[in-house]
Amino acid sequence: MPEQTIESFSIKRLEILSETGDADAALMPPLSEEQIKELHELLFVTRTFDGRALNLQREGRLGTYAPVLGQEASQVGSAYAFEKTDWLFPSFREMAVFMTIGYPMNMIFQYWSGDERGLKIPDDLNIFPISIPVGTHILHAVGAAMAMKYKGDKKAAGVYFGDGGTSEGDFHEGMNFAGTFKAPVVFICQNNHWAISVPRERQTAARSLAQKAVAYGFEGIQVDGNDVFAVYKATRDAVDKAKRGEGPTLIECVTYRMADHTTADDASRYRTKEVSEAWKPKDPIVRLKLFMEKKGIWTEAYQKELEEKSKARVDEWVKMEESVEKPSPKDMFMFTYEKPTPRQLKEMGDF
Amino acid sequence: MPEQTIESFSIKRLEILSETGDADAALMPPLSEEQIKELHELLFVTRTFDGRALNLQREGRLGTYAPVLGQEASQVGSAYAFEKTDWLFPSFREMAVFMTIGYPMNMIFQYWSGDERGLKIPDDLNIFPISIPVGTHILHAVGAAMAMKYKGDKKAAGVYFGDGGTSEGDFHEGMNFAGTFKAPVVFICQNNHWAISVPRERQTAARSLAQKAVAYGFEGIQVDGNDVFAVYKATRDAVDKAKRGEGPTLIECVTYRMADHTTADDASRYRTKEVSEAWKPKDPIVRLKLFMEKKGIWTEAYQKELEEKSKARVDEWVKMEESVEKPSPKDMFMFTYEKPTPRQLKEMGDF
Amino acid sequence: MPKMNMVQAINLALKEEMKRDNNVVVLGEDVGRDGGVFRVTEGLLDLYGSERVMDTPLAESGIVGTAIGMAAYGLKPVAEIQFMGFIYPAVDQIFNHAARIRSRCRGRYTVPLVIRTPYGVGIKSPEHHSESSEAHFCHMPGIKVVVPATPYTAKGLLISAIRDPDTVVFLESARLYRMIKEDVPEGEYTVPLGQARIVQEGRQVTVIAWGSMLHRALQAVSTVDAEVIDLMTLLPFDEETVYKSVKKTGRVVIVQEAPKTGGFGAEISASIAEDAMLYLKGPIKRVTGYDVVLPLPKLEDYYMPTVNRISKAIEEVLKY
Amino acid sequence: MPKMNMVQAINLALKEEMKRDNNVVVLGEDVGRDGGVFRVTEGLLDLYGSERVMDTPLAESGIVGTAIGMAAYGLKPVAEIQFMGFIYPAVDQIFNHAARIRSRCRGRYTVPLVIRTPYGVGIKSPEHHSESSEAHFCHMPGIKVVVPATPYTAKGLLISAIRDPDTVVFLESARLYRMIKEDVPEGEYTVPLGQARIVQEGRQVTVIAWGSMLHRALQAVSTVDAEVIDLMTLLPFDEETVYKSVKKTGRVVIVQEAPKTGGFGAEISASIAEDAMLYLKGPIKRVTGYDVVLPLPKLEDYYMPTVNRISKAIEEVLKY
Ligand SMILES: Cc1ncc(C[n+]2csc(CCOP(=O)(O)OP(=O)(O)O)c2C)c(N)n1
Ligand SMILES: Cc1ncc(C[n+]2csc(CCOP(=O)(O)OP(=O)(O)O)c2C)c(N)n1
Ligand SMILES: [Mg+2]
Ligand SMILES: [Mg+2]
Repeated sequence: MPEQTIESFSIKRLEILSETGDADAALMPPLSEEQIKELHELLFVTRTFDGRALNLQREGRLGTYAPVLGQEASQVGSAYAFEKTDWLFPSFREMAVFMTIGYPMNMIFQYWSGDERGLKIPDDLNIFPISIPVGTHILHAVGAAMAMKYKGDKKAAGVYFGDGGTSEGDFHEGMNFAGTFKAPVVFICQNNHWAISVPRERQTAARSLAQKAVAYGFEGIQVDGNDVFAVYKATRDAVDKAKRGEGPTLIECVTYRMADHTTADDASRYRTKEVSEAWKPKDPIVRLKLFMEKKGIWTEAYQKELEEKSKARVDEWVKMEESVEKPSPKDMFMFTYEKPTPRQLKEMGDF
Repeated sequence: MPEQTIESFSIKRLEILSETGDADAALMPPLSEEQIKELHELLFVTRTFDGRALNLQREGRLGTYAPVLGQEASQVGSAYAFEKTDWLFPSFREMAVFMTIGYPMNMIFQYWSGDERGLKIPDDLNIFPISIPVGTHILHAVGAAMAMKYKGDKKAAGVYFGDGGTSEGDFHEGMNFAGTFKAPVVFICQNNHWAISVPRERQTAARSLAQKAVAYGFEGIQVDGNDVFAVYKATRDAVDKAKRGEGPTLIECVTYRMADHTTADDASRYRTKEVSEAWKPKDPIVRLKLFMEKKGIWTEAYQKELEEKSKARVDEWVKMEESVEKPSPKDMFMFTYEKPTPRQLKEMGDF
Repeated sequence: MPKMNMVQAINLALKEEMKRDNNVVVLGEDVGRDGGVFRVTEGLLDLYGSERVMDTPLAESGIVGTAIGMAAYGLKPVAEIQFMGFIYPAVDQIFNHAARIRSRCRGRYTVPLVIRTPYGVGIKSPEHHSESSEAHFCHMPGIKVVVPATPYTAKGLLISAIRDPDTVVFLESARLYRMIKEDVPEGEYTVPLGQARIVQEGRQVTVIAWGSMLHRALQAVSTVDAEVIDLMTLLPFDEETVYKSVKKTGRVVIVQEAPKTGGFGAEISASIAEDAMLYLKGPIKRVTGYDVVLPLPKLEDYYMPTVNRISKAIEEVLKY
Repeated sequence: MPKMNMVQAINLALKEEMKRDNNVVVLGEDVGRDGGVFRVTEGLLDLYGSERVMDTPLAESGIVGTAIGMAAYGLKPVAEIQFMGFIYPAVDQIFNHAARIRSRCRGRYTVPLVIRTPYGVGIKSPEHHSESSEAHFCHMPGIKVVVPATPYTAKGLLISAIRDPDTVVFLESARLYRMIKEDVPEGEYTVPLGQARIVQEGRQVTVIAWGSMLHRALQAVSTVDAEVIDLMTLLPFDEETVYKSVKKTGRVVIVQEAPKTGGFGAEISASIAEDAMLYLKGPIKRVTGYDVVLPLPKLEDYYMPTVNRISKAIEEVLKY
C-alpha cells in the first residue's frame, strides 16, 4: 500500500459582472430593478460619506479614520444578503456595512470623532460595535452563531475582516470552532491586498485566502469583491446554507484598498501609484453603472439626482453629529460595570 | 467569466511497512541492517522506559507522567531523520524523541519527579526543554528556523505536537510564519486521536490534519504513524527539502494513544476498551519485528538480549536518578534572571 | 445538611443554576464526558446534554472569545480554563473584549460571563499548573475577580457570579478542592460579590487573605488576638471592611500566594497606606510567594507562604 | 551634540546596535518598508535589508513567539508590538516562555529579547491605542520592564536592554515621542537597567513617576521643594533610591497613568509601607488614571492624571 491520495480539494472563484458591465445570466441572482438601484445607491452614498469623512478629518473635526474607498461592493453586496434578524460583526473599516443595514450614519461620524456614544447601537439593529483588535471579533461571531443554534433561532452571523486578519490566532480558533460546531456563520474576508504596509503576498504563502477553509473542513470560495452581484450571490448562498444547518462558509472578496490605510497612514511610503491605478478600471461603482446603463436604468438625470440626494444625506449626518452635546466626564464611569463600584463613585467626585 | 476553479490540492498518505511486516520496496528508505536494528532497539527501550515510569509513578517516586505507549514509531522514526546539529522542539510526550537523540534518560526521570535540573540540556544536544502549554512551542521552532536561515546555517528545526495542538492559535501563527518566511522547519503532528478526553473528530471538522498545510501554502502529508519506515522517510524528505531552502512541511503521523492521557487521567471515563484494542494489531514494534524476522535479523536470542539490555539501561537510569542530591531551595532564585535581583537576594535570606 | 468539599459545592451550584436557567451553558476543554480534569463539571453532560455542556477544541482564546459572543447574544456561559497557567492566550479576549464591550457600545451589549479556573500551588503538578495570577485580572476595570476559600462560600459566590451582569473571573484553589468539607445547603443561596467576610474577630492585628492562603492564615493566628478577613472578591475589593478592621487593630499582615512584586497584596497595602494610614501602628507586612519562576514540585513547598512565615510576620507587626 | 526627540533617539540606538552586532534583528508589523507607524524603525530596512528587518504577518503571539526562538538560537531580536493594546495576544509567550525558558532548562537556553511597544494616552487615537498596562508585566518574575521618559535615557536604556541577557519589555510613551527634544550623543553609551534617576533633589516630598507622567510631575512640583524620581526600570525597581529619598522627605506621591487599582504604583507604595514606613509622616498618595475602561479621545484628557491633580496630592501630603 504505497503513497495514495486521501483527499482532494478545489477552490472556486465567482465572477458575475464584468468590468464592461455585462452580467453572466446563468449566475445572476434574482434581484429586481429596485434592488439593483438600491445597491447602486448604497455604493454611491457610502463613497460620498467616505470622502466627506476624509475632509472632516483633514479639518480636524474627526480623529483617525479608516476609509473604505474601493471596497464598497464587498461590503454592500454581502451585508445586503443578510436579514435584519441576523447578526453582523464588523471590523473597523465597515462603513458600507453600517450604511447597508440602515445605521444612523451621524453616529458613525460621532464615533470617529472620538465619542463612544456613536456605537450605542439602536435596539432594532443587530450589529456589534466596531472592533479594533484585528481578527479578535471573529470569535464573537462564532459564539453568537453557536448560541443561535442552541436557541433554535433561524439566524446567521456574518463577520468581516481583512487579509491581515487571517494571520491572527483568533481567526484560526474561530474558523475551527465554527467547523467543529457547524455554527451558522459566514466569514467575509475582504482581501484588499494590504495590511497597512504589508502586501498580501507577505501575509501568507497561501495563493488564495479562500483555501484557508480547507484547514477547517468547510467550504471556502473566492469572489470578485468589486462585483456586487457576485458578492451578494456568494453571501446569500452561504447565509441560506448556514440557516439550513449546513455550517459555515469562508468568502474571500478580492478587492483593493484604494486609499491610505487610515488618515494616519501615508501609503506612498510603501506602494507606487501605478499599482493602485491598475485597480481603477475594476471600480465597483463604475461597473454597476455600466450594467445599469445597458439595462436602461441608469441615466444622467438619475445620476444627478443620486448625487444631490447623497450629498444632502451626508450633510444632514454631519449636521446631526455636530449638534450633539459633549460627553460628560462622568460618562467614563457609567459603563465599566453595570453599576459603578464604590471606588469609582469616589473617583467620580473629581467631576 | 463564470465560476472557475482557481486552485486544486490533494493530500497524500504514505505507508511502507504493512501490519504483517512487509515493506514496499519502491518506497523503502535506504536503511542498513544496523540502522534498522537501532530503530527497533530505540522503540523497544522507550517502551521499557515508559512502563517503568508508570510503575515509578504508582509508587509515588515520580509525579504526573505522560506515557508514550503506542506512539513510539512516530517519534523514533522522525527524530532519527534529523542530524545532530538540527534543533528539536518537543512537547511533553516526546520520551522517544529524547531517547533517539541520546538524551541522558535519568534526567528525564528526574524531570518527571519534579526537578527542573532534569531539563538542563547537555551542551552537545540541540533539543529544547519540554514545553507544557499546548502548541505554544511551535513558534519557537519557527523562530529558530528563521534564525538558521538568517545565519546561513544548513540546519533544520523539527517540532512535535498533537492533534489537540493544531487547534491553538500559536499553531496557526507558527505555520503561517513558516510559510511566509520559507523557514527550514518540519512540523510533526502526532495525531494520536485524543486530546485528553476529546476525540480527534471533535477537535476539528477537517478530515485530515495534513490538509491544514493548505492554509499556509506548503505541503502537508499524512503517514502511518505506527510505521517507522514511513515516518522516517517522510521526515527525512522534509528535512532535506528544508535544507535545500524549499521551506516547511507538515507531517501528520496517524497513531494512537494506547494509555491514559497522563497518570492523572482515567481514559475509561470517555472511551471504551474496544476502541483502543482495535489499534493493537497496528503496534509499531510488532510490525517492525515481523519485518526483521522475515529479513532474518530478528531471533529469539536477539530479543532476549534486547530485553535484558533495555531493562539494564532503564535500571541504571533509575539508579542514577535516585542518587541525585535534592535541589536546594536557593535554586529557585538562581535561574529567574541571569543574576538575582536585589529583592531576590533579600528573599533568599529565608533559606 | 450535606457535608461537601469545594468540588462538590461548585458542581452543585452549576447543576442548580443550569436547572433554573436554560441560558446557562458550560464550555471548555474536557468539561463534558470527562467531567473536567478535577471533576467539577461531572454529571452535567448527562443532565443537560452536549448542546449545553460543550467539549471545545483545545484553544483558550477560542473558549473565552466564543463565550463572549454567546453572552452578548443572551446566554450565560460558564467557561472553564483547565489551569490558570493556560489562561494567558485568553487574556486578550478578557481584557480587550469581555471587560470593554459594555463600555464600547454604551450598554447595548453586555458580557455576563463566568470564567472558572483552578489556580495555585499544591497538587504536585507539572509546570504551569500552579499559577496564581489573580493580580493581572485585578488591574482590568470592567471585570470582577472572585476567589472562594470554602465550599459554602464557593457555591454562593458562584451563583452570584453566574447571575452577575458583568464578566467574573472565578478562581478555584486546586489545593482546596478536596481539602475541606463543610455544610453546604442544597438549593438556592447567594454570597454577594464585593463583600469580604470576617472569619474571626480580633483586636491586635488584621490578617487579610483569600483562597488557599486563608487556611494558612487561620493556622498562624491560633495564639493571637487577630482579626482574619477572607477577601472573597478581589475586584472590586471591600475597602470598607478592610479599613474598619485596620482602624481597630492598627496592624496589618496580607497573605498572598502569588509572587510578591505587583501582586494583589500590593493594592490592599497601598490602599491602606493611602486611606487608613493614620490608624497604623507600624509597617504593613506582606507574606507572599517569592519573586521567582514557580518551581516544579520538588521545591514548591518552599515557594509557598508557610504558616511559620505568616506567624513571623504577625510577630513582627505586633512589635509596634 | 545633536538635539533629538525620542523617536530619533530610539532609532539611533537601533541603528548603532545593529551595526555593532549582526545578531541584532528587528521584527514586527510594518517595521520594514513603512519604518513603523511612528517611524521608529525608519531607515533600518535600507541599511540592513529585509532579512534583518522583518515585516511579519499580523500576529502578535507569532512575533514574540518566533522572536523567542530566534533569541534562544543566538540572535538578539528587537520585536515591535504596534500598540500596547495589542500586546495581549503575546502575553502567553511572554509569561509562559520568555520569562521562564532560562529557568526551565537551568540556563542552557536564554531569551535575550527586547519587546518594544508604544503606550499611553495622548495621541487622540481609536480604542486600544492608549493603554498603559505595565503593571501586568511587572508581576512576572523573569522579565524586566523599562519605561524611558526622555530621549537621552531612552537611547541609553534601549542599548542596555538589547545587551541584557534577559527579556526586556520596553515601553515608549507615544505622547512623548515628539514632545521633547534634548541633546543625545551619537555613539555608544548606556543607561543601566534597575537604577532610578533623581531628576530633581528636594527635601519635602518624594514624587515618583515614569514615562509620560514624569513631565507632568515635574510641572506640578515647580513651587515645591520636591525630590522627583524617574523610575526608568520598573521591574526590578530601584528600591534603594526610593527608600533613601523617602527617608529624607517622609512624604510620597506616586504618579501613574494606568488605572489605579492594581497598578504599579501600588507596588511602590506597598514596598514603602513595608520597608520604610517608620520614616513616613503621612499617607502615601497615588495619582493615577481612573478605574474605568479607557475613554475615546473626547474624554481622554479627563482620564489622565493632570498637573492639577498631582499638585493637589502634593499639597495634601504636605499637610502632615
Ligand atoms: C491585534 C492588532 N494588531 C495590530 C493592529 C494595528 N492594525 C490596525 S489595522 C492593521 C492592518 C489590518 O489589515 P487587514 O486585516 O488586511 O485589514 P484592512 O486594514 O486592510 O482593512 C493593523 C496592523 C490592530 N488593530 N490589532
Ligand atoms: C495551552 C494549554 N491548554 C491546556 C492544557 C492542558 N492539556 C495538557 S495536554 C492536553 C491535551 C493535548 O492533546 P494533544 O495536543 O492531542 O496531545 P496528546 O496529549 O494527545 O499528546 C491538554 C488539554 C495545556 N497543557 N496547555
Ligand atoms: Mg487588508
Ligand atoms: Mg492527541
